[in-house]
Amino acid sequence: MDLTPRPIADAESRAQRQRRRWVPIVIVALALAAGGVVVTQFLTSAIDYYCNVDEVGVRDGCVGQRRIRVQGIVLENSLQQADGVTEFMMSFNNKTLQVRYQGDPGGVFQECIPVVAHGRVVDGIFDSDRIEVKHTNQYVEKNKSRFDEATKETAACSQSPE
Amino acid sequence: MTSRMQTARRVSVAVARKDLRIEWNSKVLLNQVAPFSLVIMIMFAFALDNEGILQRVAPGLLWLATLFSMLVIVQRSFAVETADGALDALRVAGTEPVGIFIGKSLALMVQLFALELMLLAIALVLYTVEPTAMGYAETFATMAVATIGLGFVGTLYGGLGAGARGRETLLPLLLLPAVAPVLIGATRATEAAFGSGGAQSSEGWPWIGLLAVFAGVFGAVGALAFGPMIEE
Amino acid sequence: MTTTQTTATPATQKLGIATTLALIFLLFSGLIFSAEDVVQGSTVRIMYVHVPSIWVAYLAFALTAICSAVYLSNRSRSLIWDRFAGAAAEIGVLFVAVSLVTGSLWGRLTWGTFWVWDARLTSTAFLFITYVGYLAVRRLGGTFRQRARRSAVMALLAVLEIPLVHFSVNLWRTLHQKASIADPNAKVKLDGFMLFTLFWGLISFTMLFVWLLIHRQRLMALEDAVQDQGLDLAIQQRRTEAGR
Amino acid sequence: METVVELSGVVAVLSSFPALAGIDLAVQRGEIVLLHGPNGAGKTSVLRVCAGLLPIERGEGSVMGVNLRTQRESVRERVGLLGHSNGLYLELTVAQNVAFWASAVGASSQEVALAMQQMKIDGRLADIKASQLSAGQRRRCALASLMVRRASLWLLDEPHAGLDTAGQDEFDAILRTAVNSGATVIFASHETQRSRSLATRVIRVEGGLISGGES
Repeated sequence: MDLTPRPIADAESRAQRQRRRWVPIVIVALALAAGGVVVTQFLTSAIDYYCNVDEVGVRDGCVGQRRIRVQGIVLENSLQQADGVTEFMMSFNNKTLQVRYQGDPGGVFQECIPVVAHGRVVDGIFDSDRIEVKHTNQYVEKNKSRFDEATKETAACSQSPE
Repeated sequence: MTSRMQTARRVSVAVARKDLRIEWNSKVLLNQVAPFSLVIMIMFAFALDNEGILQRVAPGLLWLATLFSMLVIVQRSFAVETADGALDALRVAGTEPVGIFIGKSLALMVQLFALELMLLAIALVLYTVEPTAMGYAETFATMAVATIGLGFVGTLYGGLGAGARGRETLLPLLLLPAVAPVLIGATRATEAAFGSGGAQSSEGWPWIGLLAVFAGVFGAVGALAFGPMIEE
Repeated sequence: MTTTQTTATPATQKLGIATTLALIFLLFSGLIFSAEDVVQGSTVRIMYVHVPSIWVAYLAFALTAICSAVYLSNRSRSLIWDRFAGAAAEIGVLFVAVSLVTGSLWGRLTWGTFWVWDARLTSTAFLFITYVGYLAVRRLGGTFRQRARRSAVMALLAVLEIPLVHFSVNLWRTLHQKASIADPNAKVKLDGFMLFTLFWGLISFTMLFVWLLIHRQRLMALEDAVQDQGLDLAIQQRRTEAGR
Repeated sequence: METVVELSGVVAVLSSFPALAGIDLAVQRGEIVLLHGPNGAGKTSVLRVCAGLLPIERGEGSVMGVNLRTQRESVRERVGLLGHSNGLYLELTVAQNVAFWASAVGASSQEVALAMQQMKIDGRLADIKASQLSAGQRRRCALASLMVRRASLWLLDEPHAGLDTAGQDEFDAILRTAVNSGATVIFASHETQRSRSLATRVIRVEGGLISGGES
């Protein structure tokens, strides 16, 4: 058998080696850019945690009989609690939705605050089994607001939702 | 340049054929991994059998079972390389590491896809899932794209841990965080395909796009990094 | 020699004292001087630990990536970059954990639940497990250079998650609120002394991070040096086997 | 004369143990160099450094003009290494093993047939799984896989281990053919009687250093 050392493929030039290193890096960069587009443009409705009240029955992923999460502000003077059932009106963008919830919502649940309710729309009423309070990114000192307690009562509900 | 690429292609074909031939000769996938994943699927059914929960979470269980089985396949894929010093011999054969990476990835993808088909059949029977024709198309698309990504990641991380002490315990810790995006994306896409929990089939395609991106990123990163990763 | 018994130098001792004082002041400022929030009450005080913690984690992981890139691009492949990368990642994982724990306590009190799977919390959990995996890669064994090369590649990939985590609240609707001060086109949404306390927290936690980082890096350098000194000794011993 | 291997002051470390403690070695083209010495002397590490597998911690080294410090990966396509382990896939048959290593290095099927014939693993043995072979048969299979590489530098660790006398004779003849065709051989061995007659130079390795040589 012929055992002459097998000739070696020509060594690459430096430029070729450099170029070969760049190809995968460019692919990674392109793929990441594509990923950014997919995630921000096409997946928003899938990744969004909730539908707003005005989108129920309208937006993709907020329609039908399926379980959804709805965000809105608890309307002033709409809160009624009796026999472990909490009922209130939730509003967003001039649309309102009636919510019925079994049990006592936790956290800092109160009127004039944005909340996220989990559940289904049954006969026009949102039947919820879980409520989370959505805190805004506003922080207001209590001591300071004590001076204008009167204005707070009326102003709090008008605080701009996100 | 072309000769390098030809070498890489030749090596990748040789390695992929070799790995599949080893599987064909030893039937580990058929005799050990497939029964293992079948048992996982049945155990899920035992644990979650009430009021349609199983139907709703079927896509997630399908992909969890795939990932667990994949750990076994990857482990095995590199155990045959290190058992008799073959990985050293491969490195010293001057074979382009890219070729080894692609070859082993391809073999892993073929095995994974076969396994996923079996798991899908089990899910249809045990979890009473009934996709539409469109749903089937979406399911197969999800499987194809997710499998490519899993093949690349599995090979990259399998190679990383190939020589290490205690790799049996380390591999899950390395690999599972890395494949978390596949679990999320593939599960969502399959939910859309199965219509689980009222999901619409149109909601699945963006997730398949995300899976494709994942496959692209790890294919390129693996091509770049696999060589240095298996070096001493 | 005293220098071999401690990783401190006069400079880091001063930094350590300054950090301690800053943290003590943060304690008073956060727990006593600052006011309660109208809605949250005292719960708001968790913010003074929660936000600085995740800030330190971002900083640490960014530093890990930068050091890894320098390590890979530098021809000399100096291991000091690898040690800084590793030290920063360890501290970063610790502070993500602090941020997750404080965050879920706050969530329980404010939202009414410890955890939800919205985009911010999911991506943060993902960030956490990725860097736990990074630390696992560093413990794979092998030579220093192997460790450095493997972990550097991973660090460069993992750092891409940080913008995803940070901007998740702007990209998607999340239960988690948006940034109150780091939002460029919005006015600051914190009342005066709260804002001051938060800033103070950011500063003192950053000092803590730098102090920890320097010490951890020096400790790692000492460990490596022990091994290196051992190598010289071992080579001598090895040569005596040959009768020289 | 063309220098194929040149090591000067090379230190190589196996997880903090200095297997090579500053070794100097120069091998010319056409030589058959025997490395011998006690167990754990560093013979295997010399071979692995020359193959570009083990990185150099200190010192300088080159193989066929390729710097082992900066581009040890490019050395590999010119060398053939036969280690302690055979590098076989135990679930593949003999023929499949040799064919795989041949296709990995781009050898023809004709070469595969010739190599298997020369190592006497054709015929009945060809379709047996490697896991069912005896130690000597596995060695033959590994040697056949090595032959199809047609390397410039052959690095062999105990090549005769497990082979019967006939097999050892056959292999020695193959090595001589390779050297006559322009290859160079470095091999480590304990079986000094046979090895000395094969080698053109004998080097003693001890404590990670060259401790004596004769030509």
